[in-house]
Amino acid sequence: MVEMVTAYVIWHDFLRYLIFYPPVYQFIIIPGLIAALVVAIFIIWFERKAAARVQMRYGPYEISPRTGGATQLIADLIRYSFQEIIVPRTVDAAIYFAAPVAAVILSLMPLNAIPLTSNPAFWPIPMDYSLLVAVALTTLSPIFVIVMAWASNNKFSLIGGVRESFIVTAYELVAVLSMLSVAASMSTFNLVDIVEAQSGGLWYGLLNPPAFLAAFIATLMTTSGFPFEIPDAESEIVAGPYTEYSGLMYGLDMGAAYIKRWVFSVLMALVFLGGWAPYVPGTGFVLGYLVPSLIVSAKALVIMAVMSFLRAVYGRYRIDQALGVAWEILIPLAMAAFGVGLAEAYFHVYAHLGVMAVAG
Amino acid sequence: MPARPEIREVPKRGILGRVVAGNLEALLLGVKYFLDPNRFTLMYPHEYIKLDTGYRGFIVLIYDKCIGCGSCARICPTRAMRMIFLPQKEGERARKKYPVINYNRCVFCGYCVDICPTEALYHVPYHDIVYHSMQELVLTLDEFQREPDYATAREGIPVRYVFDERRGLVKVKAEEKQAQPAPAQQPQKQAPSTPAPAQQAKPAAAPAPAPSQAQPQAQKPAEQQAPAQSTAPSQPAQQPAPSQPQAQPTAAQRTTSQPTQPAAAEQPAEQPKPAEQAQKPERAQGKAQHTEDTGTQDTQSKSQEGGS
Amino acid sequence: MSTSAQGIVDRLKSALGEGISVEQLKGYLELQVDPGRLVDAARRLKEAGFDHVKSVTAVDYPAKKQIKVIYHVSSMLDEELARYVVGLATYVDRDDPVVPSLAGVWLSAEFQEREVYEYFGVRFDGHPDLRPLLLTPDLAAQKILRKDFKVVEEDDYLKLTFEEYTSTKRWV
Amino acid sequence: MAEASGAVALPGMEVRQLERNLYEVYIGPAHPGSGHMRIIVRVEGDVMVEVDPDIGFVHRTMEKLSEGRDWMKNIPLFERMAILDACNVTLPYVEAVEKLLDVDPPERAKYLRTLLCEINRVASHLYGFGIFGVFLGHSTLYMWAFGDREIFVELAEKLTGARLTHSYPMFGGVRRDMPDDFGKHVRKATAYMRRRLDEYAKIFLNNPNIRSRLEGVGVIPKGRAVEMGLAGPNVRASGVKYDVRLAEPYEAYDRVDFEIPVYEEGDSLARAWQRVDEIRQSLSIMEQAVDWLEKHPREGFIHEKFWKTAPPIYKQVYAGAVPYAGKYRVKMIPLYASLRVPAGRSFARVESGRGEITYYVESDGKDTPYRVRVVSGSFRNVIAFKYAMPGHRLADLPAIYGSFDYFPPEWDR
Repeated sequence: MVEMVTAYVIWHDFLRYLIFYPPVYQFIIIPGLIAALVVAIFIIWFERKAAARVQMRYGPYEISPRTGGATQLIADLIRYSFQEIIVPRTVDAAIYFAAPVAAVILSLMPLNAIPLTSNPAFWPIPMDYSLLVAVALTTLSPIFVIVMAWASNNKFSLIGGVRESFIVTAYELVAVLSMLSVAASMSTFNLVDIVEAQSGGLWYGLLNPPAFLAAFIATLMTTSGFPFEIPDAESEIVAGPYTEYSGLMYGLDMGAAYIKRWVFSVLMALVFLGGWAPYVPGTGFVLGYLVPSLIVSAKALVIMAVMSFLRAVYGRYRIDQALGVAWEILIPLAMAAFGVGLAEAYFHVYAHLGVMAVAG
Repeated sequence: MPARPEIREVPKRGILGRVVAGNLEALLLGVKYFLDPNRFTLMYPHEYIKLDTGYRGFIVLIYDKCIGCGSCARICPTRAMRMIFLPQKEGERARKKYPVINYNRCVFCGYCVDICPTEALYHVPYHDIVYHSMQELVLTLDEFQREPDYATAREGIPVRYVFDERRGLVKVKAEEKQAQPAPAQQPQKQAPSTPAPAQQAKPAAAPAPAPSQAQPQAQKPAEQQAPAQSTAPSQPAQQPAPSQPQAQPTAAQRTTSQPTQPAAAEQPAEQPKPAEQAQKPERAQGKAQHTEDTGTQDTQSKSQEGGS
Repeated sequence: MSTSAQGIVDRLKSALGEGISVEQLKGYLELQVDPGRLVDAARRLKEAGFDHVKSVTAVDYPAKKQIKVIYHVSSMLDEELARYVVGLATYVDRDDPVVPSLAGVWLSAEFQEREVYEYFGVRFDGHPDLRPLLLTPDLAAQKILRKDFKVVEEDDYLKLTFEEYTSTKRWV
Repeated sequence: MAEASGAVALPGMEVRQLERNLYEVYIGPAHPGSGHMRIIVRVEGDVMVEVDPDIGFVHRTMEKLSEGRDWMKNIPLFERMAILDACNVTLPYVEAVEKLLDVDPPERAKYLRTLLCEINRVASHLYGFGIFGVFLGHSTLYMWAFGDREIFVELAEKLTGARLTHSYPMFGGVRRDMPDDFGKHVRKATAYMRRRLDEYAKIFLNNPNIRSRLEGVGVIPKGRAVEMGLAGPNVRASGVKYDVRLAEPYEAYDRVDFEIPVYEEGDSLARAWQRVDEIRQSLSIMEQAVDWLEKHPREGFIHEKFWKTAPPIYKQVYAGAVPYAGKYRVKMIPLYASLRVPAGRSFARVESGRGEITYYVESDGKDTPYRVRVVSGSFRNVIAFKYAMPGHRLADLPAIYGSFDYFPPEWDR
């Protein structure tokens, strides 16, 4: 019997296959663009307020005294979007416009490989090698920051671009090693299994702290968090790769940095803080998908808040010192973390919990 | 007893001590100040610092006491104060000259106030006055005698900073000096010239722009009796009692008794007003107009109407 | 224990050899040397312990058609000499002033000689890179610190009448 | 324009061939990390090969202006060289002229000048720390330093009636006496500041991040420092025991007990620590000066030569009888407006916040000076850019620059 093509059916299919189809939904709504935008706004506001409290001042206040200047960020957003975009004549225009957009898209890519529920209906891609895919995708966006630097044909941005390329060599290995140490201890690349292994209350972050610390510092280095704010150090090289950008383009660049930090935080929340640990996702959209993703987002928000608080405490490293910290301290730390992961696998720490069937 | 050189060296730290202890100390200090912030920011338009009399703010001329010696114009380092000759009147040997000030150039160094042999110039303890154009910063002789209108005092909360061991500076609400002129000693014809509500100590706060030079004269005696006895006089604008006991009443009559033909020699400010009043820029126009028509009535009614 | 000013004068005389007139002024001792023997006197002073230049000054005397260049030197390392400042002065003709540069002897004189060059036009030969330091080249060409570069000063009185001033408020 | 090596010369661009394969970076006047000066840095890779400070963007030719002004009017003029250190900057000028007038200010005026000079020194060091913090990206130190500086600016305002440009010293004395409760304020401020200095050390100097940026960076050995003729903390951090307050004590410095901190490492960290210790010494000098001032009577503190010619109203104003004029204010004698200084040449030097500032004053008996030559502490430190910076990395430039406690208006004059 031919089904009646009614408005309801179209609306239902439209919702199911376009809006709530996991890859699209994850990319656009919950951990994706909209959530990242809301989080970026909250984090910037929190960063300015926290730094203000430490620094004997009030932070954004005058725009809405009762809510402590919260609407300041919306005002900034509007300002960025309506500001005039000045394009210098000596700029290689085509790439100049493409690079920031590419940087934003690529920094969002890893979200496709991140599961937010154990309910298979809501997995964006088959989850067997999701950890590997997520970590691999996080390495793409720095390339476009360097392209931005080259396209804007300005001395300061060239220096900024070169520094970005140095920093990439420093943190890539550390990020990958610390993230993959969990695969060693749980002998699986499936993020869902990793989260379920930790649902017994034994978070991997507590069990393998060196890995958590190495991943945390690596995230700071990727998104030029405060001790490592080297590519766009304003007191040395004005704004680094972003010097020639203005208006919405500059907003896009800043957005790319915050989105990258948000994606890393979500990944770390899943791997180290047990994802949706205490809550067992049910079936259906709200219980099975919305609630666990909010829990993961909350944990990621905590990690980002700690990262942005460091602005009030730290200065800025020199590029060679940052590389020194990465190579001399972080890589051995990450190796140690990997060793701890192997030790856990050897002693069947997680397997002993009877949750995980030993592979092979 | 005098200075002794003292050799010191930078405090050393072991490798582990530096990395772990240093980071921890810095982070803990940051968290400590995050939880208990020590902030003494002045929320400027909502609060303003009520400075005491010694502050070198705007400068005001007391017309009667100025003897036109010109030493203030000669000492002014930035040529912000210069002398201007008043038009020669019959029955006068030499033309009289008085200082006028240009606040575009004034650096508030206070040399003119310090050098004036008859204390004819005094500082008003506020400096944050808003003008609409550079032109208004150049004051005529008439404007120079009036205290600038301190708009911040009308809606801001007066605040004072007090030193403190733990917090450095602490904001304290400056206590409101009730300068209610005691009517008893007040010369009977002079009702309290500033309106009763929100009695601001400074005459400048009188909402209506005080009419010309006579008003500050009349204004001052109102305050002068009340705080005479307090040692640190908080009101900046007072007439020193000893030097001119009888100045106020005669000044007041003079404006009332000769409203039409130019006043006597010592009132030249009165006489040039009709000339200047015509060309004054529009904003001041209303003011001059206002003072002109009320100038003839008794000062008391003038202040009442002025107090609207 | 502190040697008196006279002690310093004797040390100077012994260091600089024959008849150098040492004049005790308010705050510093002045030595007069003609330009030819400037570098030699400077080198001797340096050996005597005066190890840095505090200020290089030039004074223009249009009447005598001369420019006087003074090097105020003193010592940082020697406690005794640190209490006194010695002015090594030399007179140079006003129209084409050339002074041997002491940047070779005291490195600290280099920047200040550039400054004297741009203000007075005194050429220091032997100076590493004699360029104007503070002023733009075209302003430096006018040698502004010489007495013949006049700066117009205002006087105490306004040139307007009372009516003109109160109406136009021009600050002339 | 030579189109050498394929350089594309767009209209308005200047292409010139560099002799060596160096990368020229203009850290120009409008750069967040340069203040009002341009530093032309030739960089090979990340290492600076040549540094040429191009200064003069805030130059006001004060020496020419001073020749057109009366003696008294030059005090507010010279104050504009470093308004955050106003007393230290104008004091040598006043002393040089007093030497020509051969007038010695009374004891109380000397102590008052010492007190204000030390308040200014602490305020100027805190300003230097603030800028140092911004250069290293440490915004907390910037806010803390400028916040705590507010206390000393408030002290100066209570003492002199103006926050920064107090033009307090005058030929023969000072312009105001101390208010009644000033001693209490000073003791509270110094107690607060001592506690804060330890916190500065915790979050900045001992912070491993900052320490690695400063230790061993911009090392100036003792001999090199003296040869370049540097001034102030930059010299004392390289092991040179030189301070004008030690070599030629002026005002009340020979009656006040304090130490001159000297470090020997000569790197940026030693310069920072040297300033912290100098602030501690200044705090103790302030307390000693205030103790002395409170114990001794408020007798006249303008030289008798100027005071005895004063009419009665001057005494009234000083006693506070003129209500609207604030107490203890000293009126100037009209003679000051047309003071004539006897002909002569004099030289005076004072230890300002950034080093030794020297004045050479020459008078030919008229009422305007014939020649005034000023060399400020910062001006003598500029040469260190050219000789101490090459060899470091480009990222070290702000670290060394901040440790010199730069202040362009002071070295441009």
